[in-house]
Amino acid sequence: MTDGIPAAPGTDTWFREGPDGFVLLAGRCTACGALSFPPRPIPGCPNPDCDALEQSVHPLSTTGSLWSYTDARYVPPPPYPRPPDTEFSPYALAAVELAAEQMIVLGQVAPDVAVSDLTVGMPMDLVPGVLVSSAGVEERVWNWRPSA
Amino acid sequence: MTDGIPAAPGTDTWFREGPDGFVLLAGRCTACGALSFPPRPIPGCPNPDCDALEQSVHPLSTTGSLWSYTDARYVPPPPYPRPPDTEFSPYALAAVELAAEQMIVLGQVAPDVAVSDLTVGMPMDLVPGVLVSSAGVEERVWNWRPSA
Amino acid sequence: MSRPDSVAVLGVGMHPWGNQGKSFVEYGLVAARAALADAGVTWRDVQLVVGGETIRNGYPGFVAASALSQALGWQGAPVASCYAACATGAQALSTARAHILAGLADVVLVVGADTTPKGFFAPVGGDRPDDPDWLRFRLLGATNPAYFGLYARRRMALRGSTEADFAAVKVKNARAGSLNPYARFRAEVDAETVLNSPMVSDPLRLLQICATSDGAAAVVLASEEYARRRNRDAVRIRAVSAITPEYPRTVPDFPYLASDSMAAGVPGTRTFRESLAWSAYEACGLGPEDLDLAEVYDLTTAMELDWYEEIGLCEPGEAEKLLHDGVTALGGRVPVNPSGGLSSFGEAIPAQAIAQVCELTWQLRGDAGAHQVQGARAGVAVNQGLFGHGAAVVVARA
Amino acid sequence: MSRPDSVAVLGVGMHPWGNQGKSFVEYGLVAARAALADAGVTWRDVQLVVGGETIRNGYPGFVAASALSQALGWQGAPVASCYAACATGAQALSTARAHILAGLADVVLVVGADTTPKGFFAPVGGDRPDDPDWLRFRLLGATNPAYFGLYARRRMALRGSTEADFAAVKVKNARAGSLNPYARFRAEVDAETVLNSPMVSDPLRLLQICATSDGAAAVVLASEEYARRRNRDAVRIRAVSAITPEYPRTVPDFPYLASDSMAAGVPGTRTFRESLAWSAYEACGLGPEDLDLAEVYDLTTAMELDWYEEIGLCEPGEAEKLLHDGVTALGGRVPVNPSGGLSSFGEAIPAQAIAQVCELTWQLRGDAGAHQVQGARAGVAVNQGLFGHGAAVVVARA
Ligand SMILES: [Zn+2]
Ligand SMILES: [Zn+2]
Repeated sequence: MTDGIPAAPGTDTWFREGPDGFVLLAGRCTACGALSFPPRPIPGCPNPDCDALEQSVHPLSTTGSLWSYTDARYVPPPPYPRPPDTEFSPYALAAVELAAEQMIVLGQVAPDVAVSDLTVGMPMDLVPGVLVSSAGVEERVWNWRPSA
Repeated sequence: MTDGIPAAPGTDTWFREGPDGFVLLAGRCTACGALSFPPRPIPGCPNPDCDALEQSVHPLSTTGSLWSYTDARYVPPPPYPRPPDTEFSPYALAAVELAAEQMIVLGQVAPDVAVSDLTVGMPMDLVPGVLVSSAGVEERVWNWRPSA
Repeated sequence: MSRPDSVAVLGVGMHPWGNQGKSFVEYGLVAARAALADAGVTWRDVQLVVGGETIRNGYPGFVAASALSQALGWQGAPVASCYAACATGAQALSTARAHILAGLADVVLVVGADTTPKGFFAPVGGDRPDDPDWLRFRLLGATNPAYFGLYARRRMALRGSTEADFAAVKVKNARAGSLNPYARFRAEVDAETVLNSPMVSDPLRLLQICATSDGAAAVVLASEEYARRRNRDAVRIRAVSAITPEYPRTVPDFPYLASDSMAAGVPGTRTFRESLAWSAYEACGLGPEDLDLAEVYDLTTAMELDWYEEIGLCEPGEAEKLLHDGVTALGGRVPVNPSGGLSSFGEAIPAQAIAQVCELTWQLRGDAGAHQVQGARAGVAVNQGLFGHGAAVVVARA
Repeated sequence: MSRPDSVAVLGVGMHPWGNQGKSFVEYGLVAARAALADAGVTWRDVQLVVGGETIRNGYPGFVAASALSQALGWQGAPVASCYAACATGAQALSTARAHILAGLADVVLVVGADTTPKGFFAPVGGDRPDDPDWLRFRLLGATNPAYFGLYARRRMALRGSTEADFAAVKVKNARAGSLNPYARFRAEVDAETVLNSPMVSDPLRLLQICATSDGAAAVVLASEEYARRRNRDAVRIRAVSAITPEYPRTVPDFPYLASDSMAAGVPGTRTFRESLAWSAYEACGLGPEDLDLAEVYDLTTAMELDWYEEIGLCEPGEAEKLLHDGVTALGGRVPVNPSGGLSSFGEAIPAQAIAQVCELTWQLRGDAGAHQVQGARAGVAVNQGLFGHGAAVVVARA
């Protein structure tokens, strides 16, 4: 990551931040084009009619429309990180439908956006987000945010 | 326990130390007499032909013959207790056949007895034993020891 | 009415739901003994024990069928322990049915029992970045209610449902549950109480979401011939469908973080949950118009409304009307969750789908007491769990 | 030779054993794809997926059949995940067979895959004083090798066996394993090396005890009719016995702390492990005299000798003679563990019993390469696990 925040555990291959901005990376079957997000950690294709084992990296659309949303009013159980010396603040979760990929991707909503700011169907943008681990260390994740 | 060592976790109903010495306590079905060691924590009988739910406390024979034995040369994994600041010492395990009950009961062998002191068929006595928890606290268990 | 793919429900039994501080084995034994007594058979008559596993009760939970068999007294019968998330109980019934239809066993005991800690379900311990169930908690804090909130909000946007509609489901199910001695929550609840309960995952409040619970249920299944000989062939399992989704999945099912892309594949005409019930209907030649009642997994009140449409009780978008017209209440044309549902029981994972079949059996025999559906002759039970599990079971009078 | 209770082995496949740092799903996929290719069917042809569970790999391990189905691409086929300790793979085969015999599926994929930490197996986390598996570790530190040590020492006392006898089993199995490309340990071992390896649980040294391992195996089973149509009906599963013990158990099986008392009940004439093989023989009308080879769970070298007697290859007390006469070695009259056995593979719990059937299938088809048993027509695979599990599978040419 350009700002030096390491990817959250398990997400090393899930996104990149480059000259063209922050993008989620799907796996794409080199034979049939089927997409996987998160990218498959094992060889193969999610399409049951495809025997291919190879995948290439496929950046996903960074905008979509809000398929649905909810929030977390109570602190989720571990392994959700509980940073030291902080109060839990409710946060929203979004399921965003990417038009080109015809695919719905979940993510936390940027922390300054409340659930009351959201409406199904509204345009949403992908933005980098930060999670703070239980050890107090910042970790890079992806967030959704209503388009400006 | 008369010497104040509390029973090891889970063994509260497994033995007693009284005027007649230290004994293991089986559960005994009040209808068919079937024995269970450890005593069943739930109502019922181990005999598939018996519907009874009640059990009484049945002291087991405190002597038997050595059905087989082995030892532990490497430290067992948790939850076996690992007392602080102590080296692991190998210890023997015995399977002792109780004549009256026609039943084989496992237990650690008293710590001063080595595996080389044991022979299948030899008479064995039940004696109180001590386990030291990972927190360094003594816990009462049962041991087997070759009869004097 | 004997059919080559039917098996008879010889007996059923339950332990009342709710945390009573016992082990899952003890809950299961009570249910098993009740089912054996109800079936009029002894433990020695059982030729196979199928146990729904519980994953939060140590090794005995992984080998539930063995733990129960030992507790009842080893008698040599084969055991089969199985797990399928919230569909575990239906999976157990499916395995039992297969053995009977194969002629490998005439009498099978099926048991599911669980103890459940309070609060959100959490993943098993350890760092598991290749486990979707770990990732959803670690990265998103996406609990089960969060996924349910997404589905509920989606329904509101698509169908115009309101919080009050959802609350009316709770009111209905609490009323039914108040009449069921096996239910954990037996107090009636009014809509205001539901709408004033704390918000958990918008738009779902505490009383719109099913609790977790201890509980146990057992069923004795038998071959048609054995049941006829014993004069216990009144109620039959006519179909069990425990299929998986078809690629591409169009909805982000839990615990996954995305749906499948439809760019490279055309989804089927039915959603996964629709296909559960419809494949069962097709297998037995019955349809939603033949149903007198249904037990559906109301993990939330909103989800109960989804099921009305998915199992074919009404067209998409008409669930709220069906509810408000009283069609799905006790006394209505096709009561849904006359047991009180998960809403009144809380969820005891491996037991719940078996409990649904217990309820259908009591109803079809006319033994449901205060919550009896008059003259019921056929019903369906449906459930869905994480990792692509789900099932439908059609139960009917002979 | 078609029989009403036979199913055909359409194809088999394995992933080589040994820790290669992959997930259990990846190991399982490799085995599954190999078995499908060997069977000449596609993933879409599969009508049921049975997965042996692994309890040390998070939620995907509990729903192994689902995890594998998703990885191969959801295609709608029902899944069944099952667990039976060391007998898990045989349980999975048994469930698959029941569905085929019931007419519920023509083609079933059975997969077992595992990753295993080094060292002793340990119980799952938490304080669990009602879990016998927790108690045996907490109170006695009684690991699996400790129980095996008890059984080995008992055999020495009863039969006069020596450490050198046990070592000869290891020498034999290492020789066979050295010829098997799927085995983890492929070096020959001499008796001196075995007898100089570190003592773990007297009288068992490190090289007398099977290691734990990563591994995967898969089998495609099919109905007789389907297999005949495809010309793939050469090898049949003739019987699967997965019974439980009969009360009273006369031996302190692990993980229990005592045997049952015989004061209130008369034990059967056969021990539990004897009854596993003999009930399978009786079901299919074959006997030990019909066997050309056997795969037995050699959790220890001493236990392999026990099995010789228990599956009827010789009278009680004659196992050592059978061994030293070369009868059970490659080239002998009835080779035991021609695959190399657990001794050469290490144990990958849900995979191992399936791997035994892969080996039998290759042998019966004449495809076993350097470790081929010439002209083999029938074999048995046996296993035993904790909590009263165990199984025998009889495989034969048509
Ligand atoms: Zn592809
Ligand atoms: Zn009794």
